[in-house]
Amino acid sequence: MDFSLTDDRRMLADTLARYLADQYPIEHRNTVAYAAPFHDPAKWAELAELGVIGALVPEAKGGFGGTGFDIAVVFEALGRALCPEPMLAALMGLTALSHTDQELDPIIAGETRIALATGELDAPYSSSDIATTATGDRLTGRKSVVYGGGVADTLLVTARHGAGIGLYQVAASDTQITPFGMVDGGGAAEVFLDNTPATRLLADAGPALAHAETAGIVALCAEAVGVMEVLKDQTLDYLKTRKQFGRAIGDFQVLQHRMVDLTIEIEQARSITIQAADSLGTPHGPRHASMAKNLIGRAGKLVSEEAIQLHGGIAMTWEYPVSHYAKRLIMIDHQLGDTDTHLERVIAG
Amino acid sequence: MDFSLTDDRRMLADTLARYLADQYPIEHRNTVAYAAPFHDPAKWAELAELGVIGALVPEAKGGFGGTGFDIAVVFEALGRALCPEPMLAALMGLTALSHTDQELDPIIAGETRIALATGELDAPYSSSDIATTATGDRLTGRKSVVYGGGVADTLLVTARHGAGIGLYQVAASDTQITPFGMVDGGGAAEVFLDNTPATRLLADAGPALAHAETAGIVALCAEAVGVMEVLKDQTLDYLKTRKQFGRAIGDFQVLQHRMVDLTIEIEQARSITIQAADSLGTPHGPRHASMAKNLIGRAGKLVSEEAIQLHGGIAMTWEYPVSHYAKRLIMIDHQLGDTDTHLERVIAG
Amino acid sequence: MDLSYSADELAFQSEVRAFLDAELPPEMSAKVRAGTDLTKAQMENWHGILNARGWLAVTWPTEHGGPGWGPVKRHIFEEECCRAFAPRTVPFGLNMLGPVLIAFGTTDQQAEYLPRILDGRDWWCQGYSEPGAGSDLASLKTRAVRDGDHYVINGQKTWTTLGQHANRIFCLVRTKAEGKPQEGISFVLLDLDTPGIEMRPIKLIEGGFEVNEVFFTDVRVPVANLVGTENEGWTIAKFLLSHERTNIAGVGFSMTALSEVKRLAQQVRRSGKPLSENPHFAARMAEIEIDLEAMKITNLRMLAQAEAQGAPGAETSMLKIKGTVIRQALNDLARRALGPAAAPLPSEDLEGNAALVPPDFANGAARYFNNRKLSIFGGSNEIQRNILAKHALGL
Amino acid sequence: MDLSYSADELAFQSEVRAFLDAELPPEMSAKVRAGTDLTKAQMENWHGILNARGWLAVTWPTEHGGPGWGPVKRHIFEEECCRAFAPRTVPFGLNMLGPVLIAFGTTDQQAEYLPRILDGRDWWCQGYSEPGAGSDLASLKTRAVRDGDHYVINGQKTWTTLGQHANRIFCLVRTKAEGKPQEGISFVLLDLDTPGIEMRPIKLIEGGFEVNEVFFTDVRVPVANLVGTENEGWTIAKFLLSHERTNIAGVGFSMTALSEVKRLAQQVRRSGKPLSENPHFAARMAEIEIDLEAMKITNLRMLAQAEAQGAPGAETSMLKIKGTVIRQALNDLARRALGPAAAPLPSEDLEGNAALVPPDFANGAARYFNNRKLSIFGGSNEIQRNILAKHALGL
Repeated sequence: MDFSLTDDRRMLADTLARYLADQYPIEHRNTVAYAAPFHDPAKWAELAELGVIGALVPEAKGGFGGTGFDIAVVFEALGRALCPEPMLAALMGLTALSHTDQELDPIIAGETRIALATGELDAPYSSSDIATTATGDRLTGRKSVVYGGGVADTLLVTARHGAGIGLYQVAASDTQITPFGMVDGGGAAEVFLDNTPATRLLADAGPALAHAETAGIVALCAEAVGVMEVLKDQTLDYLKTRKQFGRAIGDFQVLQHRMVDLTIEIEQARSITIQAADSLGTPHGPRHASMAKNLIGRAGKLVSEEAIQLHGGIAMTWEYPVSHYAKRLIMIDHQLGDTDTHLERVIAG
Repeated sequence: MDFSLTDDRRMLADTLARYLADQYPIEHRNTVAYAAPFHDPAKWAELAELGVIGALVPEAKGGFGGTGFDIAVVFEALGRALCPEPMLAALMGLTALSHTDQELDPIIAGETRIALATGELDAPYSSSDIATTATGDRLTGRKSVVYGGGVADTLLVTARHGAGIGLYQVAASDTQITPFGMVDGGGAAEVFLDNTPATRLLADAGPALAHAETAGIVALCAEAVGVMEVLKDQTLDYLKTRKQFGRAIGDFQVLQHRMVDLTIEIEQARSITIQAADSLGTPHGPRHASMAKNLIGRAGKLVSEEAIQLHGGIAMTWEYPVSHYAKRLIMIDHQLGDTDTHLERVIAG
Repeated sequence: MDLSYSADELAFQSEVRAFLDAELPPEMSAKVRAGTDLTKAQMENWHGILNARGWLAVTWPTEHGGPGWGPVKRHIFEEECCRAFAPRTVPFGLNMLGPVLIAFGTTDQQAEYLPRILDGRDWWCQGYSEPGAGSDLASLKTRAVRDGDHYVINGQKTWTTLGQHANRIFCLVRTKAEGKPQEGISFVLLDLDTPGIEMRPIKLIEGGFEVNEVFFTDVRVPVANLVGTENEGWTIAKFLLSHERTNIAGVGFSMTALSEVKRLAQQVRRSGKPLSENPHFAARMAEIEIDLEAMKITNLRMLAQAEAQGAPGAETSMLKIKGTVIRQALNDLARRALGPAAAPLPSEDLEGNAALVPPDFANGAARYFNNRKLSIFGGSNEIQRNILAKHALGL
Repeated sequence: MDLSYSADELAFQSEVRAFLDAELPPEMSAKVRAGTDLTKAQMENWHGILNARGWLAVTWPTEHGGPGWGPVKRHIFEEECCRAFAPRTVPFGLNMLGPVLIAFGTTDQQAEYLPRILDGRDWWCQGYSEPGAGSDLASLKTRAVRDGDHYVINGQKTWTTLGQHANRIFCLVRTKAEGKPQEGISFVLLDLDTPGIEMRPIKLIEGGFEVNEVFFTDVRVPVANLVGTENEGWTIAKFLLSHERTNIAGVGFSMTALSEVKRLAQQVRRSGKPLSENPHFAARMAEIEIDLEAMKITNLRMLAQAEAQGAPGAETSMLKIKGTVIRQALNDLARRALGPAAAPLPSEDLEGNAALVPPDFANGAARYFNNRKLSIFGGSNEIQRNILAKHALGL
């Protein structure tokens, strides 16, 4: 048993954290996260240059990482900085594409951007329950809340064909895309397919999608842990400095105990994320990912709501960073399956 | 809207409370509640004399009460005294019998005792899911955890016949009964029917059983409210008198807030019990009873566990009354449908 | 014990329903239902409609233009307004300053200000909290120094709700620095046009604007604008905080929020079935429904007590705590039900065929985040627990 | 990062399993599984079996007869013992007094007492808590007054677990009345046969007997029985409390409790289906399973940290809190699963064909009630939160 990071990963984590602290302070983040294109294209290129995208891809596919712990290290750092760049779209797209013989280098280099379009209005969390259909090389249907879909060059789309569900590649320029910003910052899009030309990459999208989804869940959980650590630090700092009734509010035992309970849940969240990262790519991967996403959903709600409540009114303001961290933490539960969805998967075994 | 008790009910409540305080102190209660016959037959006769059983029966059937509020008043007082007498068996038996033309006076007078035997090992909370069968006037099957079954003269038994589920009367002397005490005091029994002679009272037991069950739930909820009030008072008193670290432990803000949360849930429990009592006998009766039993289950667990925790070790001892109140409150969730059972009924509408 | 409304109360309920059917503009109720902000003109319009009927200042005695209702009728009125998705009335003049002037104001002050609240000439806002004095209101620092027949005010207020629409503000200010923090506070009325007052909007977590900061720099206000006695404003502050507690349980809001979330859960589909049939979602919803059902009775019990005994006691803190817990839980449920469709910021691009959810529910996430305020403002739930521990439990 | 056990650790795990397969008497594991009390002879027998293998005093260094394991091996051993339903060893000599004597005792004391703990000649019990000094241990009142080469002890101890089986007791006593409460406490060893000691059993909530009160009336104990320095017993008390924290998370207990509750839920039938298929019950069970899964990793992380840094820190309080919450939740789940069948007191009349549940589960309610102690003893969860707030969060 060894719970320390390898030197390579430690270096990646430090480099990324320094870069984000310097180049992506919260004021800049809030400027780009809530206005089209809902991220900063220049920063995206720099992140690629730093090797952040490559860290998500195994060596055999042109990257230099790709394990669960590589993904976790990157996304925890992104979470700490509340970075709205479409890295989840890149991770999931690259992971799905790694099951094909497509060239990944331009994506790793930040030159082209992809997004994985699987969810639909009535099937947001299920990849098998979709209505989009393929007729030959043409797709018709609607993909909903496609993360990073507003800025992608290429969309990876799931659609039903005669024998099952396939994975298709669609040029963004060939389809109707309605991009939008999200309440917690960053962008997504509605994708309307109407007899849209497409290239089939995989006849059976199942294994590629399952892999991409599991990797995505590990990423979101690690991001959530990063967000929670910041919320904890900020709240703790506030408890120590804010005075009411003549003393620091952190002197009040009720707030102390609630802060302790929140801290314990963050440790639990980190633990279950470590386990999910460890088993990515093994048969336990999906089950451990579902366990993690469920616990993160519960812990995230607790930490977000308590961080606001322990701060009081100040955390309700746009100007105070806690509000944005709290929003992001809650909205992670709306991505790739919520608390209940994953509880059901754990129950199902 | 009027939330005060009628004079008659106030008088009944006061009389009963005084009687129990004088004649059923906790030491006596603990002596009789945990040793066969798991109640005090002499006190049973006195309660009947006081009119307590009659208060559970409408005038038309020979009593002088029988509304939801009559039942609630009696059982809240029984709960406050932690009285182990088989009053629930009497209430449910009388309510079921009120759907027949059987004579109720001997039961009201305390001369004969009845118990309603519906639950089975694999169907403890469902009256329709039973396996006991009637062949002509003979019953075969097993009825499990029959409250008051160890001291009843007559058992009211549900059993399947050709066309449905009927209600049968069985003499205790004709059947094999294994009485036992319960962890929270009071007695119940396993009833083994093996071609046992019986008299059919109702071909369709449904309405009588539903009525008896709803009345029983109102009674248990009111009993739980009584138990909770005592736990609250005892805990509050302990917080004010017990000293640790040089001050009353009630000075600690954490314990104050937890005591407040517990108090709020007790008020909610009282409110939902009032509603269930109010709608007993109306079409809303069963739904409101299920709402009440669910909330009582949740509040009861909170109050029981917090009462113990706020006391610390002393509440873990047999000698200190809180332990017995805490046990009773938890075990109420094991009678007539638990928290989840009733949640499902509320969901089903 | 009788839980039903009396014949008189039922008749009143019908009267309120008929009034709302006839008078509530549908475009307003649609906005309320969707959780979007009404314009200032719409709010003024609704006040005008209520005032025409004599139902605007529900807490005022009849001699000042109130309807003369007791707690139960007020409760029925609020319940029906919620059910019909009527806008909330703006409370600062009606439920806060009005009762203060009636209790503490001079006859002149009453004659000058009360009619202007009713007919909408004045829109009041509240200058209570300060950046350093939130829950600990008594530590406020905004100073008013006597200069002839004026006070000169310097300082800052915050969380001033709808101040952007107001023309007047009532403030707690410090008129004496010595003694206990509660001593030396006074209650004054200001015209927002007075030189030296600056109002700055505060953008909230979800991006909306409903509260403001107010800065006072050498603001001169006539001593005649003092309400009550100098240095004894704390009495008024406490009076006002207890009056703020009308409808503190928010049962009506929760009832409509519950029926809305049920409607949403029937429309949202997961795995080919309505979300309402998912046992886990259904369990969450049913538990809240049960808690709310109990809360309705708890609220009625305390109303009956208030009707019998007059002023509400510390027990109303229970209504605040449990009431906000329930409302927030319902907002949480609606947010969850939306799934990824909760994510978009409101945008015209996502209307019509491009909409992800019916327009009534498009603000689900924003409403959830905005309503985190419920357990913070008006005395945080922690403060309420302190109050209950001390005054109801004797701890 | 590597979460798996090393080859060495895996080999050790196999060794432990083989040992338990061969040596653990089935009648003992059946009793542990059912939650019924072992006899004194059975507990002594199990100690003997472990001692023969050199695996009894797992926390002691090899020179005193310990196996020389680090935290990870100890964890593996505990996990396997729980999985096999092995009895817990009696901790008072092994995990409490032993480490104290090794750290603070004289060579003579070590030579006299340690072997007697190993070979079972001594059964120690603990004299720490007093009726007025539970969580606030430093306020203890039992007095020891020097009289020549003896102390004379008067006072009362309580919560003395398994004192009914013990022949010796270690006590914290007050040897100086002045100064801070923590000063003037001493740690002494007593033979329970000494005149003036009376042990009275305390009946617990569920009806069982495992703790006792101990009364001391003019009890004379030689000064040679003092451990460490007079008036500096608080140092030993703190040392002991931190040593008590071995396996504080109780992960092994929770894992077997979870597998047992799963087994129960498959056997219990409701509406014609196993309870395990009820979505609400399944949801409760799955949430706890997930929390436990995370706890396993949290525990391993802290073990790894302890292995690297030596002494465990305040963070172990997290393991106590969350570990007991999980264990109690599992007991709660088992109790719920039993339904009305949880009601009977254990009775011979209800065995065999008359049994309501398989014998392994007959103590479901009793175990739930008894284990409410988990969040109270060994420093209540409230005390643990105080410790964490101060030492881990700096509040």
